[in-house]
Amino acid sequence: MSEDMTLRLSLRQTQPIPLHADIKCGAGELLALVGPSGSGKTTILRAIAGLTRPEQGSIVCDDETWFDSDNNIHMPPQQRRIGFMFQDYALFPHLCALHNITAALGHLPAKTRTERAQQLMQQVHLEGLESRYPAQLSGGQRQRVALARALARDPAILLLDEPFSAVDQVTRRKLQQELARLRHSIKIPMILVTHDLDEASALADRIYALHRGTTLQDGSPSEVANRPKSALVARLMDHVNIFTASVVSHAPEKGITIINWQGSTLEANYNKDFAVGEIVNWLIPPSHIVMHRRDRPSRGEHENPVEGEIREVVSLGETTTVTMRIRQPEQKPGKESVGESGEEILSFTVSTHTARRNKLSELGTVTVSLLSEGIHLMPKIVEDRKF
Amino acid sequence: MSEDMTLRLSLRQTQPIPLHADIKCGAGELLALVGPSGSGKTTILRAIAGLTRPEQGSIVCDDETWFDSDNNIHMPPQQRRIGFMFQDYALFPHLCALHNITAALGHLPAKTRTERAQQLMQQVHLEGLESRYPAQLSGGQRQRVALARALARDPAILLLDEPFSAVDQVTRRKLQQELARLRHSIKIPMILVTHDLDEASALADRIYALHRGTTLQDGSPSEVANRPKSALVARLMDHVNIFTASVVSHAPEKGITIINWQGSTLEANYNKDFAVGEIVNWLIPPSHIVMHRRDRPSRGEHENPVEGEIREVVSLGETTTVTMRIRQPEQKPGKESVGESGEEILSFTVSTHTARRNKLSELGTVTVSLLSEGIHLMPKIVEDRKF
Amino acid sequence: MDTLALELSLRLAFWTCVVLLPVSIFLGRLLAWSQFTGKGFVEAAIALPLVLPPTVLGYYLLVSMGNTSAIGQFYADLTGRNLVFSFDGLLLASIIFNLPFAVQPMQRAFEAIPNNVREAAWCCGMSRLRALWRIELPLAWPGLISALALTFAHTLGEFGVVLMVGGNIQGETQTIAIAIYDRVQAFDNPAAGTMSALLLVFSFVTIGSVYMLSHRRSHAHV
Amino acid sequence: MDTLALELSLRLAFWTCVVLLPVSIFLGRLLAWSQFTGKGFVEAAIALPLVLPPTVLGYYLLVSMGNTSAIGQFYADLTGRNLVFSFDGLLLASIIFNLPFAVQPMQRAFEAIPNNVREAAWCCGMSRLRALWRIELPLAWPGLISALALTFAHTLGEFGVVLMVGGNIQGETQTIAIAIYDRVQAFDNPAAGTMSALLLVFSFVTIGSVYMLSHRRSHAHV
Amino acid sequence: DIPNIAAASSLQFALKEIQTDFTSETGLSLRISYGSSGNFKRQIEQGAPFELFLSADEGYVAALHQQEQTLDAGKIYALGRIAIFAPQGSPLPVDANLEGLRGLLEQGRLQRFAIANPNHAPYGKAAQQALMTVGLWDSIKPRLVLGENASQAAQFATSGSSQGGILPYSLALAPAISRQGFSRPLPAEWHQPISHRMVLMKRAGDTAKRFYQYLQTSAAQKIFLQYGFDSPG
Ligand SMILES: Nc1ncnc2c1ncn2[C@@H]1O[C@H](COP(=O)(O)OP(=O)(O)OP(=O)(O)O)[C@@H](O)[C@H]1O
Ligand SMILES: Nc1ncnc2c1ncn2[C@@H]1O[C@H](COP(=O)(O)OP(=O)(O)OP(=O)(O)O)[C@@H](O)[C@H]1O
Ligand SMILES: [Mg+2]
Ligand SMILES: [Mg+2]
Repeated sequence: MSEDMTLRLSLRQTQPIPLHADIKCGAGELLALVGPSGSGKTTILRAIAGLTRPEQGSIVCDDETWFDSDNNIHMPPQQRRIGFMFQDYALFPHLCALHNITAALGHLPAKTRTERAQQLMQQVHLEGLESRYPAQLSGGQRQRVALARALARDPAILLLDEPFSAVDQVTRRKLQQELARLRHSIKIPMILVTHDLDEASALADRIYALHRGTTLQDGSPSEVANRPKSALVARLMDHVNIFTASVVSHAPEKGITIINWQGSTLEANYNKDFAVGEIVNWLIPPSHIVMHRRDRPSRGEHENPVEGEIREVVSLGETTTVTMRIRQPEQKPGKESVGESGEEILSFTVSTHTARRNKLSELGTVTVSLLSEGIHLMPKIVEDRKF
Repeated sequence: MSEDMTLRLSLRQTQPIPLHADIKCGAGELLALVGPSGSGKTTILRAIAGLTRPEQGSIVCDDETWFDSDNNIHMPPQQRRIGFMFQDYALFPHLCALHNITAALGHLPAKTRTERAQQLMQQVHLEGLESRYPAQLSGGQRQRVALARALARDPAILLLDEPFSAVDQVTRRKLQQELARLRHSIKIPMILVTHDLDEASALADRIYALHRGTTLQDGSPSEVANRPKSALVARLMDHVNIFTASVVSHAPEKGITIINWQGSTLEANYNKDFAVGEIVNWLIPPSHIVMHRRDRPSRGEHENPVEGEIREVVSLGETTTVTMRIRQPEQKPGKESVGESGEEILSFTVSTHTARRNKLSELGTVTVSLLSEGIHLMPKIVEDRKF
Repeated sequence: MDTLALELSLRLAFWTCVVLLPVSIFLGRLLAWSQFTGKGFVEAAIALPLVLPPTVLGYYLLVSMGNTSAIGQFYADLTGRNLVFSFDGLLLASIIFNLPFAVQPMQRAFEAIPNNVREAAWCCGMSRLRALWRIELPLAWPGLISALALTFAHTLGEFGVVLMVGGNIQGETQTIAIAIYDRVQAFDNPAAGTMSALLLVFSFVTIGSVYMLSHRRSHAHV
Repeated sequence: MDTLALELSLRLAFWTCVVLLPVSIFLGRLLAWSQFTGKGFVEAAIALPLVLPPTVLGYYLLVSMGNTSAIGQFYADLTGRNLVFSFDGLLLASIIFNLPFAVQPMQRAFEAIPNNVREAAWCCGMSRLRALWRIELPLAWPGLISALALTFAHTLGEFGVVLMVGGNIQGETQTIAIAIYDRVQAFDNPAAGTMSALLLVFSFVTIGSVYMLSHRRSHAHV
Repeated sequence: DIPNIAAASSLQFALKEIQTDFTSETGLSLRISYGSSGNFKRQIEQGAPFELFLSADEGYVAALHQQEQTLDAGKIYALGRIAIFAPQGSPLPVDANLEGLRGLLEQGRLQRFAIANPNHAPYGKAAQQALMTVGLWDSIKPRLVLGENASQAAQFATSGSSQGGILPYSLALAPAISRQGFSRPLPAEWHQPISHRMVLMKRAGDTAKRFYQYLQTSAAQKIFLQYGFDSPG
């Protein structure tokens, strides 16, 4: 966040697509833009590339002003030295795969272009398909040509709009590794749009959470994932265990804040931002829920034990997701019910073999500990229906 | 696999795209086609839809012959009553979202079309965008219009080519639930192409693994995932722990086959298909690798203990992937090295909090048990470089 | 202004467009989407009416449509009327020499429709006719407008063929182009100038309005 | 066969195409990609040369390009030659009346290029000129071929304007169309027939070959 | 130098022969463009490079003379005649009194009859005057097809789609047309004389002037006569 900052963007727009985005991306930094479908990720990349002209704001790259509405600067895309991979590929239909790539190699001497393009084809694992036209390629193959073309230009900034969405997991992993390697070899800002949160976490230094054109939060993947600023971000980050509670007391010396959730008292991560008595949202990632084994005691059982009935056990490969309904200690009739449905559902995962050995598939009761270091408090928001 | 079978397909082709596919899909069955990018998934769907005419074979749906090369039958797509969602959406650019959907509602009386289309828009969570043209929608929104359009036709068979690849995880989960619900309400064969193996496992009754146009294996998701017929399928199913060993002996009474791997003797799942002395491939899913805890003994330690050095610990959200290099008991110089690189790498996952509590981030040694019920033997194949 | 001649010209242009529309849609689609050897020569053949001087083309049409010709006889047997020196003959000639202007833009327009959009139409269960009507034609719209505008303008202005086949009969085959030509030949410059100016203004407004409307229509989805 | 006249026609057609190519690319792109009020009327204006009978258009061109006119004077001052009754004058006239045939197909062809493909070209760092040359023109290829074929054919066949502006001077302004017309007027039917047939065959082969080559070129990526 | 000469298209058959004779006699070449006299007048006004103008209508020459484009007022070199023509197989009897035409008209069997456009073509004007003289103009008017010029009228007449027409006698005599039907010249008194006047332009060179003289020789006049023109005065 200082001198070596290479891309600095601030956009405001109301029409046709609302934007309220502030983004910084340093050289060698890989930033992931995540947000629901239609939240403006592509629009932001297009603004950086110079393909749309936002109403207001500025885009500065490497001390060069690309866009500045106040001074009426709008550099055309040709001069911006961007490598842009389009979400819908936008390959040149009349050029074969190889020439689609050489088309972006204008900065190299003509002789070396073919060689470099071939090298890029290899990098995206498309050797042998050099002379195919886009219409003769499969979806994933086209996507990789588009990726190679974006990398080709020797860009000052790399913009990738869902670069791996159409390839199989094996290829995807290889391409992600290529990208990770690239990051260390060329020190430019990289912005990646992705719907795959694991991918974002694995690849990105920083995540920007976007909603309706507004950058809600940015930070390291684990920060955004585990300490979202609001339930909205939490939802974006795929959190399922989001609840409402009231603050009971703070115990800064122990690093905890006590909250009351449906009559149970829970120890949460200390957070002084919320006053005693305030209604807050809180979340717990499934990774911070420890199941009590039935056969023997387990560590951490003293932390926030919660009992409930198993509702569903779903095994997906190596992990098993368990959904439980919380048994509430007592239902005080006079007290306002803070839960939405009055019935709180908690989800957590265990490894499939643990599930198997604990015979979790049988319905029944289960006790879990909610590790207090995973309980994160957020301001209570009004439910946003249009998600 | 009997009378109620609704789609039955057998295709052979050499040019331009090789095909050697046999697929059956019953009414109400949801089948997932998985395979690497460029393996012919789209081509097979196009053949079913009647958009390409394969060299040889037949496609029979509901006792109606759609294609039969021997009898020169090739029903045009209009008559096939398919709901086809194109991988690249293929929306009608001159029609708004709503009319894109009503375009496929020709079978309904004109009056009810708008209502039904609106209902479908809601089903794919696009309320409010009815009057937008495709060019005014984001990538994921377009994809959902395409999905709604495919569902609109009241089809006899549903063909979905990567229907959720461009939407965020939250929306994707909702759409997957819609699809699962649909499956129970309309009893037609459904074929889903997906790169997301979790999605395939979660949604599909059966998985067809495809490679270079050839259906390599089909079966229930767990069967294909855990008992692949070959290393090729194993690789497709994202297995990383694939090794080579020789069969030492069979012990049918104990349900095990003993194999020799790099000098270690391992107990594997019993498999009489391989003769003693035969060189085989074997795999173990990360879920069947149990890490020995450092602080106290753990169950299953007697099973195939293997020691190694930790190479890498990568935390991705709730799960942490550990890569270890196997310490080989002795390197016999005269003996042919069956491993590719001479160095065997084993990957397994633990929950992130386990990793944290075991301080796995420090490099060092670790001992794991390879649960014998997870060790699956397959015929040895010659390495296929072009993956 | 010779309103009789103008009316005739408009009638001719209108019917030429009406007849050429389906013909050029049919031929344009065929040429756009089927591949056969020698296709280029079929396209060239359609352009050939342009190559001959209009009067010469008209002369050959006159001879081949004349009362003694097979076509002329056939027509006379069918309708009891003569083909040459009649509106019907004019129309036939007009259709022939406007063919290239109608077919070429249509063909290009159909070629520009992405394959997968057509396929999607079939997969939506649309019959070929419905797909044509709801998908292909709206997408080929700009080409269709081009075809009609060129045909319309060219029919108004053409006089070589029309004079030859029609014989310049007032009220029957004297189009506005012939009328203006006559005025010019008779050194009646004021009349010629007025008629030309009016024709130009009229065409400008008509064609311009058609283009404007068609833009409005296609704007939405660009 | 009047080789002198044929050669002249070919020269005229060639140069018309050469001059109209950049003009129609420029105008076609402009009209395809810029939106301004009244655009439809600009398009209509381009079609106007078609509306007037060629001889009348020729007459007005003759007057406005004649030696006493501003244009004629300017040209004479510049080159010391007359514009009318010269090849240069023919060429200018030919360019004007072929404008609609060249611009319309080009405009449609440019309109058919997907927006994101053009954007991708810019994002590949191509200058506008390079994008035009490597991306836009190859994609607009069918329209370009249509434009050239129509212009070529129409120049060969047009004689009204050419006769008026050129004056039918053998070896200088007598094109093949005028020569055939002369033969027909002189009732020299055998000569007219031979010349027409040869011209048709020649055009058929030329235009057909151009189409065939252009198909081969665009086949690959369809 | 080879002079450019503009000549009315109705002259082309006669002039070809005269040109051949002239060239063989003098060894001088000419370049003759045939076309409509009116167009030539217009083009000359705009500076067309013609040195000699052989018009079928003396009015154009007079106009050019007034504009001082010409050397002098020019000379009448021939008088045009018109003829009735009927193609083979036509029910129209050909006679110099136009009785056959009248009969056919009265029987209502005349469908189409071709003349050149009387509004601007000199032979068309003459045909109109002739038809008026015999009182057929009003009744034949709805049956007329009008050629842009005399040649086109002849094309209509020979195409078989019209039953006949009134053509320049010079055309009717031309082998290509006479072969296809029958013709008879109409009395010259039925119409005003079709005076063909020629004139030298100011830029005229020696060859043009010699040809101008040559056209007035008896040898040339004889050829005009053969081709159906009358000699001036
Ligand atoms: N031309 C337009 N007019 C009006 N709204 C538009 C237009 N283009 C896009 N939008 C809207 O703007 C919003 C942002 O679109 P954008 O393409 O940036 O979304 P995105 O975040 O990339 O979504 P996805 O993940 O689905 O690709 C969407 O809601 C879309 O419907
Ligand atoms: N017209 C063609 N000519 C030759 N080969 C083609 C043609 N079209 C596709 N192919 C090839 O056929 C193979 C199968 O293509 P297909 O689109 O069916 O793959 P896919 O399994 O759908 O891949 P993806 O997951 O990337 O969409 C690909 O390797 C592709 O390159
Ligand atoms: Mg997007
Ligand atoms: Mg595919």
